[in-house]
Amino acid sequence: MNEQQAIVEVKNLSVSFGGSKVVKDVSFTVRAGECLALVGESGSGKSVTARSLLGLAGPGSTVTAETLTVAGQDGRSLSQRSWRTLRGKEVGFILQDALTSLDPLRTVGKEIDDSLRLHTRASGATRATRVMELLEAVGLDDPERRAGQRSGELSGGMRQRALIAAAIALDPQLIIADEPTTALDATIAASIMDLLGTLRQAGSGVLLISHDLAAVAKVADTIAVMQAGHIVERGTRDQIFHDPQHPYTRALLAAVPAGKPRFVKLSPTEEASSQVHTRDSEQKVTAAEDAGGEAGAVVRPVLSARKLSKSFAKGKHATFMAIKDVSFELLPGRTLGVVGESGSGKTTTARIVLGLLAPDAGAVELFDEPWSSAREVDRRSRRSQLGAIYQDPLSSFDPRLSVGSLLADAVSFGATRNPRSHAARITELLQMVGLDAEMSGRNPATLSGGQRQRLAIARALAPQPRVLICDEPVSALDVSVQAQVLDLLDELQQRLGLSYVFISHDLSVVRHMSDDVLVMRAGQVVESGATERIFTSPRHDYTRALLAASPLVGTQESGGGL
Amino acid sequence: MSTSTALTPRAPSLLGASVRWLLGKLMGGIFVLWAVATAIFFGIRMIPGDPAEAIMGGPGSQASAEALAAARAHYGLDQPLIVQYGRQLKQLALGDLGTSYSLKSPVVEVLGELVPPTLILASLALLVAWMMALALAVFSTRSGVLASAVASGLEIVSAAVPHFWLASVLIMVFSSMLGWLPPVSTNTAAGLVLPVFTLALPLAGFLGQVMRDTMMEAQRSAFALSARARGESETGILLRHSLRHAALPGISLSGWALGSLLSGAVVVESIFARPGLGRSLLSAVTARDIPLVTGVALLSAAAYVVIMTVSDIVERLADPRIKQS
Amino acid sequence: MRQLFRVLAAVVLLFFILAAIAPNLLAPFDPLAIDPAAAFSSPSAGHVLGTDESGRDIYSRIIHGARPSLLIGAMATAIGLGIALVLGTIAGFGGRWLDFGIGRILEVLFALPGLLLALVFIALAGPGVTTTVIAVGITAAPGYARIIRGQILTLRSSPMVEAATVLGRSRFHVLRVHILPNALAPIGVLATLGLGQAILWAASLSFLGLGSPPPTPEWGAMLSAGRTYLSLAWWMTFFPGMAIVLVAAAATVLGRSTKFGGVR
Amino acid sequence: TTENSADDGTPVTGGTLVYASGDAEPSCLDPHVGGNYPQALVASQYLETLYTKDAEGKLIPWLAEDSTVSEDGLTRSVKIRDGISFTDGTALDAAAVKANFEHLLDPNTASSTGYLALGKIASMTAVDARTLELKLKTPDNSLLESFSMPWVAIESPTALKRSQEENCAAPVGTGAFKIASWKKQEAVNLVRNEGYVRPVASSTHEGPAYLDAITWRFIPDAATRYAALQSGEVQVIDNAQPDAIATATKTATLKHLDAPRPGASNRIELNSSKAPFNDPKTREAFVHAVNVNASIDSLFFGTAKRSYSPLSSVEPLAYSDDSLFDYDPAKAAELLDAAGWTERDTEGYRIKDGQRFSLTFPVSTSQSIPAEQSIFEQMQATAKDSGIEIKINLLDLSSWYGDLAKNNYNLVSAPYTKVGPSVLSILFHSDSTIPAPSGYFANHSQVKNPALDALLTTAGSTKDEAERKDLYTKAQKLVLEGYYLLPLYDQQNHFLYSDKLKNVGATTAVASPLFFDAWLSN
Ligand SMILES: Nc1ncnc2c1ncn2[C@@H]1O[C@H](COP(=O)(O)OP(=O)(O)OP(=O)(O)O)[C@@H](O)[C@H]1O
Ligand SMILES: Nc1ncnc2c1ncn2[C@@H]1O[C@H](COP(=O)(O)OP(=O)(O)OP(=O)(O)O)[C@@H](O)[C@H]1O
Ligand SMILES: [Mg+2]
Ligand SMILES: [Mg+2]
Repeated sequence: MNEQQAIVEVKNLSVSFGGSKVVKDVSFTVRAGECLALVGESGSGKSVTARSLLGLAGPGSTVTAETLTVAGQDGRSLSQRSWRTLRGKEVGFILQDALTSLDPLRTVGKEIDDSLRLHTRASGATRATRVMELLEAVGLDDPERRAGQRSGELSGGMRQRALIAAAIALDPQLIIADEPTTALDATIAASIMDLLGTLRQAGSGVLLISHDLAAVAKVADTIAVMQAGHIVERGTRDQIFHDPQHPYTRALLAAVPAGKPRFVKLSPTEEASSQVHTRDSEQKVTAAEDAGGEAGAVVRPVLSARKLSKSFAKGKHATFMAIKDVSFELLPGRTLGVVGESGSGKTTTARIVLGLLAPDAGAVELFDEPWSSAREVDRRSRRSQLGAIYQDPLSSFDPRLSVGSLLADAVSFGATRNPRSHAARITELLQMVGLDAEMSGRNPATLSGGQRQRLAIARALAPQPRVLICDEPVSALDVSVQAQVLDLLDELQQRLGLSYVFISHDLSVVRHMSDDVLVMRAGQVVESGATERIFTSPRHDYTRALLAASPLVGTQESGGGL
Repeated sequence: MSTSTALTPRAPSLLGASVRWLLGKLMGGIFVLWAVATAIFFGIRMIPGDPAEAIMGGPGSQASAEALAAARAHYGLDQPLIVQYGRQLKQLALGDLGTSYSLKSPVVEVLGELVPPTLILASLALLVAWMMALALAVFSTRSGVLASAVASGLEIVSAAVPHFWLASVLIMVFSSMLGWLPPVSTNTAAGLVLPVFTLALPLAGFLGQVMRDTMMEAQRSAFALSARARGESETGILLRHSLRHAALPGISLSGWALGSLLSGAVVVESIFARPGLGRSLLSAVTARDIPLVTGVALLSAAAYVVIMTVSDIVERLADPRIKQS
Repeated sequence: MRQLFRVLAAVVLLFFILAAIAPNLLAPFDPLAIDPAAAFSSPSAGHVLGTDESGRDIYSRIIHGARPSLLIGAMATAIGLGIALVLGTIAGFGGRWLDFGIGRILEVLFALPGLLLALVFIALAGPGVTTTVIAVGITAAPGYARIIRGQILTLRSSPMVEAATVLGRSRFHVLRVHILPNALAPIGVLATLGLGQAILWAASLSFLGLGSPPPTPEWGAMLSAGRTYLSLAWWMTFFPGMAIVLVAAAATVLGRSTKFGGVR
Repeated sequence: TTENSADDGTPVTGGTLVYASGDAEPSCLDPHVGGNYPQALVASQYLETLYTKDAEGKLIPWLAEDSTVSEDGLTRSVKIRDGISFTDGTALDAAAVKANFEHLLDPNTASSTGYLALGKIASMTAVDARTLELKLKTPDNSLLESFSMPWVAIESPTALKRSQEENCAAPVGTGAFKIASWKKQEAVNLVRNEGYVRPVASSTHEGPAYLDAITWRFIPDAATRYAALQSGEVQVIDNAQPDAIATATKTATLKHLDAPRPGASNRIELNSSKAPFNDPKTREAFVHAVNVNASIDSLFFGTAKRSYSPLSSVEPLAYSDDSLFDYDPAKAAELLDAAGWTERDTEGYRIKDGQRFSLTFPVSTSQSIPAEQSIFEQMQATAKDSGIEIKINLLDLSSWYGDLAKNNYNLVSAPYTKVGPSVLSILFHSDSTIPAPSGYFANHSQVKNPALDALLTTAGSTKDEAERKDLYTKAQKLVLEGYYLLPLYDQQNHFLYSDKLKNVGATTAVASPLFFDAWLSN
C-alpha cells in the first residue's frame, strides 16, 4: 500500500444543527498507515466531525464540504445504500460510549458478526471462525465463551475490545476511534492504545479522537487541535508538544498535570502561570499547631486508619473481600493520594472513613478520637470536621434545591434552606470557590461540570471542616476544567490548612496533588510512602506496571519545560 | 487479571441458584394464596347477608328457619368463625375448593368449565394488543414526526376508552349496522372478534405508549448508532435491536395486564354474554357465593403468581442486565 | 407536535376544571330539570348535544357532571396515593422486616383482581359516591405504593442521602427534607395519569350498576344509562363517553409530558 | 299485540330455535327450588302444570283432568289425566303428584313461591292411581290457580329422588321439550320430546313439537340481546326494551309478543310503618306530587299502559280507579301543609320538626329495567318541586333485600307474579308483614288493617264467585284509597322474535311463552 495514499480527505467541512454551526470549515487528511489525533475540549465538535465521515452526523444535521472523500467515494453525493456499503467495510468506527455501544440484549458474537453478515457472503461457519479470530486478535481470553456473552456480562475493557473487534472485522482502510480509553484503567487503556498502534502498522489509517492531549502522545503521528468547531492548530506530534503556536494549545498542554510539581498552577491566571509556589512554612506550622502539637514536637495525624477490612456478601453464601488490612495516617495540612485500578477498594475505604460503612475489622480515628467505632448519634456533632467531594457532584445534590438553598442547608447545619438567612456566608463561600454570587438562585442541573464541582467544594467547606475526602473529584472533567478544580483545591488547602485524602485512578493527577501516596490493588495496600519516592523508585511490581502504563507520568521530558 | 481468580465452577452454583430462586418464588406464591384466601374469607363474611340464605336459593328466599339451620349445619356455618377458617384452610390445602352455594356444584368443576373461555379470550386479547402495540410502534418510528404524533394520539385515546362503551359501539357498528360480526356467538371464531378487540384496544394503547418510548430510545441509542456505523440498514436496526428492547417492558407489564384483563373480562363477558371467570365473579359476589368467590380469587391470584414468575424468567433470559437478587 | 398535544390537553383539562368549579357559567340548562316531552331529542341548536330519556340537556349534564366525575377521579387518586404514601414510606424506610411485610401485602393486593376488591368493598359499604371513591382508591393504591416504595429505596441509597449523612443530618431529617419531597415529585405525574384511570374505573362501576346514585350527572352513570338507548339516541352515550376519553387522554398527555420533560 | 296468524304457511318440522333471555341465569332449573320468574320461563318448556289458562284467560285442566272440592271447602280431590309419562319413562299418576307436593313442602327443597302456593295443604292421600285427595287447613279458592303456575309444575318422582344438585341440573317433566344439557353461563340445550302426547286445548296440532331443539341462552345485556336478534343469531328475545320494541315494530322482519304477567301490577309501595308515610295525608300528597303518566308516555313508546290497580290487567278481578292518582301539585301542597310539613329548608325541601321530607328508595338494578329507573328519576325530579326529596339507592339484589329486611325504605318497587287475585293476600295481609327467617316479607307497604285482613281471608276461602269478586274489589278499593301503593303499569313481558319463527303466541298461565306450535321457516 502506498504510504502517501489519502483515505480521507476533508476540505472545509461544516456541520450545523438547526441554526447552530458546531463544526466550522474543518480540513484534514488521513493517509494509510497514519494516525491523526483530533484533540480538544468537550463539545468542540470532534465526534460530530468523525460521524460526518460516515454520513451519520445525526438527525437534523446539515453537512457541507468542499471535499469529503472517504475511501475513494465522494461523501457529498452518496446514496444511503452506498453509505451502508462503506460503513463497516471500508471504515471501522469505534464509538465514544463504549459501555453502551453494544446492544445489551444481543451476544457479543452476534454484534461482531454483523459486519461480516452485512458485507460478505461467507457462510455462517466461516463467519463464526472469523469472529473467534477477531476476539483473539483484540486480546480477549476464552473467545468461545465471550462470543456467547452479552455486554452486561463483560467489563468495560472487554466491551471496548469487542467493539474494536467489530470495527476491524473486515480490515477496513480507516479506523475511527472516538475516545477509546475514557473510563478505562491506565493499564487497560495502554493496551488498547497498543492495539490501535498495531492496526496502524498493519496499514490502516487511524483517526483517533480524545480530549486528552497527553493520552494521544504515544500513538499519534499528526495532531489537530479543535476548539469550538475550528481546527486551531495542526502539526506533527513533536511540533505540537514542543512548539505549540496557538494559545489554546498551550493552555491545553499546561493543564496536563503530568510532571508538574505540587502547587504549580495548571490553569492560566493573571499571575505568572508557571510560578512555583513553595509551601508556606508559616501555614504549615499553624496547621501543625492546630492539630495539638507544639512546633517541632511530633505531629499527630488528623485521621488514622488501622487495619481496615470489609467484605461484602456475594450471592447467598460467598463473601467478597473488598478491602483488607488497609492502614494509613493523614497529617494536618497534607494530602494523601490513593491510586489503584478500578475495583481495588478506593471508594470502599473512603466510605469507611466517612462513617457511611462500618468496617468488619480495624478502626478509624479522627483527631485522636474513635470515629468508626462511635455511634452515629455521637458522631453527628463531629461530622463538621470531615467533608467529602465526589466524582458526580450533581447526584449528591438534592435536585429540588437551588445553589443558594444547598449552601444555606450546609451552613445552617440543616436548620434552614432559605438562602436569605445566611446570605453573607453563602456569598463568601461562592467567592471562595470562584463562583459568581449571582448563581445563588440557579439550579445545579443548569451548571457546567466544573461549576458543579466548585459548588460541591463550597458545600463541603460550609461547616468548616478540617479534613476533606475527595473521591475522584476530577475524573469526569475535561483537562482544562480539571486543571481549574485542582488549582482551587490547592489554593484552599494553603489558605485553610485543610488535609485531603485524594482518590484518583489518574497517576499524574495524584502525583501532582499529593504529599504521600497509597497504592492499592485488589483491596490491599501494596505500597505507600512519600509521593516522589513512589514515583521515582517504586518498590512493588504492581506500582511499576501502573507507572509504565500511564502516559507521560514517568517521562519528565515532554511536559516539564513548558 | 483478578477476574480469572474469581472464576469458580459455574454450572452447579448457577443451577443451585436457579432452584433456590424458584423455591423462593414458590414459597412466595403459597403465601400470596394463603393471604388471598384469608382476606376473602373474612372480607366476605363482613358483608351483610346470611350465607345460609345464599345457599337456600339466594336473597329473598322464604326459606324456613329449619331449612336455614339445616343449611348452616351442612356447611358448618354454625361453628365459630375461627373453626370455620381453620377448616377452610385445611380443605384448601387439600385442593378442595368446596361447593358453590348458588350453582350447587363443586367449585373446581365450575372453574374447570369457566377457565378455558376466559383464558382464550384473555390470551387472544393480549396477543392482539401486543401486535397492535408493536405495529403502531414500528409504524411511528419509521414514518416521521407527524405519523408518530398520530400514533401517540391513537394510543392515548385507546387507553382512555371505557371497555363497556367500546363494546357497545363495536356491537352497534359491526353487528347492528354492518352485520359483519355476531355479537354473542361463543362457538365460532367470528364471535371472538368483537370481545377480543374490546379487551385488546385499551391494553394496546397502554402497551403501545410504553413500547414506543422504549423503541424510540433504542433507535437513538449508542448501540443503534454503532450498528449503523457497521452498515446496518434501518430495517435491520428495527428488527435486530429496537424490537427486542420494546418487547421488554411489555413482558414486565404482562402481570399487570393480566389483572386488567380479568377486570375487563367482567364487563366484556357480561356484554357479549360469554361464559367465563369475570362474569361468574360478578354474580358470585352478588349472590354472596363465598366458595365461588374464593375459588375465582385464588385462581386469579395463582395465575398472577405464575404469570409474574414466567415473565420474570422470560425477562431474565431476554435481558442479562437483570441480575439475580 | 408534542407541544401542540400538551397545549390541547391543558385546554381540555382547564375547560373541565372550570366546569367543575363554576358549572353555571358554561351550562345553559339545569342538569336535573326534566322535560319528558323533549326526551330523546337529537343534537340541535336548542340542545347542542341533544337530550336524554328524561329530556334533560346532555351538554348541561356533562358540564355539571364535571364536578362529581373529576372529584371522584381526584379523590380516588388522592386516597390511593395517600395509602400508597404511608405504605411506601414505611416499606422504604422502616427497616428490612417492615419492608418485607409490606412488600408481601402489596403482592397480595396485586394478586387480587382490582374489580373484586372494589366489588367486595361496595358490597360492604353500600354504593354511593364515597364508596366509589374509596373503592377505586384502594384498587389503585398497590400500584402507587410499589412505585413510591421503589422511589424511596432508590433515594435512600442515593449519593444525595449519603452527602446529607456526611454533613451530619439525622435519619429523620434526611427522610423529611430530602427523601419524602423527592419521592413526592413523581406523584404529581402519577396523580395526573391516575386521574384518567380512576374516572374510567368509576365508569366501569357505574356500568355494573354500583356507581353514583341518580340523578347525579356523573359521566360514568350517564354513559351507562345512555348505553341502553344506543341505537335510538347515540348522543346520550357518545358525548359523555367523549368527556371521559378527553379528560383521561388529556391527563395522560400532561402526566407523560411532565414525566419526560421536567424532573430529571 | 299478539300476532298469531294462521296464514303462516304449512308448518315445517326441524330446526333449532335460539332463545335469548335477559333474565339472570337460574341457579337451579327446577322451579320447585326457590321459584322465580326466570325459572318459570325456561321450565315452561319442559315441565307442565295440573291446570293452565287458555287464550281467553280461563282456567283449564292440563295434566289434571278434573277437580272437586267438598262443601266445607276443606277437602279437594284432583283427578290426574291418564296415559301420560315423564320423559324418563315414569308414568304420571296421583302418587307422582303427591311426591311433587311433598317435595315442594319439604323445607330442604327451599321452595318459596311454590311453598306459599300450597301452604294451606294439611295432608294428602293418593286415593287411587288417578285421584289425589288434599286436606286443607282452611278453604282455599285459589288452589287451582296456584296449580297453574310453573313453580308448582309436576316432575318425575323418580327424578326427584336424585340429589338436589342433579335435579337442579336436569329436572324431568312431561313437556314438549326435555333438557339435553346445561352449559352454565351459556345455554340450556333442550331437545324435542318425541313421545309428547298432551298439548293444551288451544294448540293447533298434536304429537311432538315441530322444532328439533331449543337453545336457551342467557344474554343479560339488553343492547347485545337486541343486536343478536337483529343479526339473526337468535330468534326470540325476552325483556325487550321499550325503545327496541318501538323500533322493531317498524321493522318488517321482527315481531312483537306482549304477554303481561298475572298477579300484581308493577307498582311502588309506600311504607306506612314509619314516618313520614305513617300519616295517610303524606301518602296521598306524594301520589299527587309525581307525574307518572308523562314519564310512561315518553319512556315506553306506547308499549306500556298506565295501571290504576293493584292487580295486573290480565286478572279478571282487577279493580282500578284512575281518579285517585292524577298529578296535582297544588293538591299535594295543600295536603302537605295540612299534615304539618309547612316549612322549607334552603334546598327547597319541606321540613317538619326539623326533619326533611325525605324518602329512601332502594332500587334493585337487576329487577328494575332502565326505563323504570328513569321513571323513578323523573319522579324524583317532579317530587322535588313539591318539596319532597327522594333518595334513590341503586343496589345489588342482596343488598336490596337487606334494606327491606332492615325496614330501611320509604318507597319500594317489587314485582310479584302469581296467578289469581289471591296475590292480594300475599301483598297486603298483615300476616305478610311478619318476615320469614331470612328476613323476607311481601307486604312492603306494611298495611296492618284488621278489616282488610278479614276481607282477604274471606275472599280467599269463599266458594261463591260473586262474593269473591265483591270482597276482592273492596280490598283493592281499601288499599288504593289508603294510598298504600302507586300503580305504574302491567308487569312488562315483551318478547321480540324473528319473522322466520312462525306460530308464536301461546303462553302459560304466568305468560311464559310456549313453543310447542312454533316452527322455523327457512
Ligand atoms: N444530534 C445533535 N443535535 C444537536 N446538537 C448536537 C448533536 N450532536 C452534537 N451536537 C452538538 O455539537 C457540538 C459538538 O459535539 P461533539 O459531540 O462533536 O463534541 P465532542 O468534541 O465530541 O465532545 P466530547 O469530548 O464531550 O465528546 C456540541 O455542542 C453538541 O451539543
Ligand atoms: N455495597 C457493596 N456490595 C457489594 N460489593 C461492593 C459494594 N461496594 C463495593 N463493592 C465491591 O467492592 C470492590 C471495591 O469497590 P470500590 O468501589 O471500593 O472500588 P474502587 O477502587 O473505588 O473502584 P473504581 O475506581 O471503579 O471506583 C468492588 O469489586 C465492588 O464491586
Ligand atoms: Mg465526543
Ligand atoms: Mg470508586
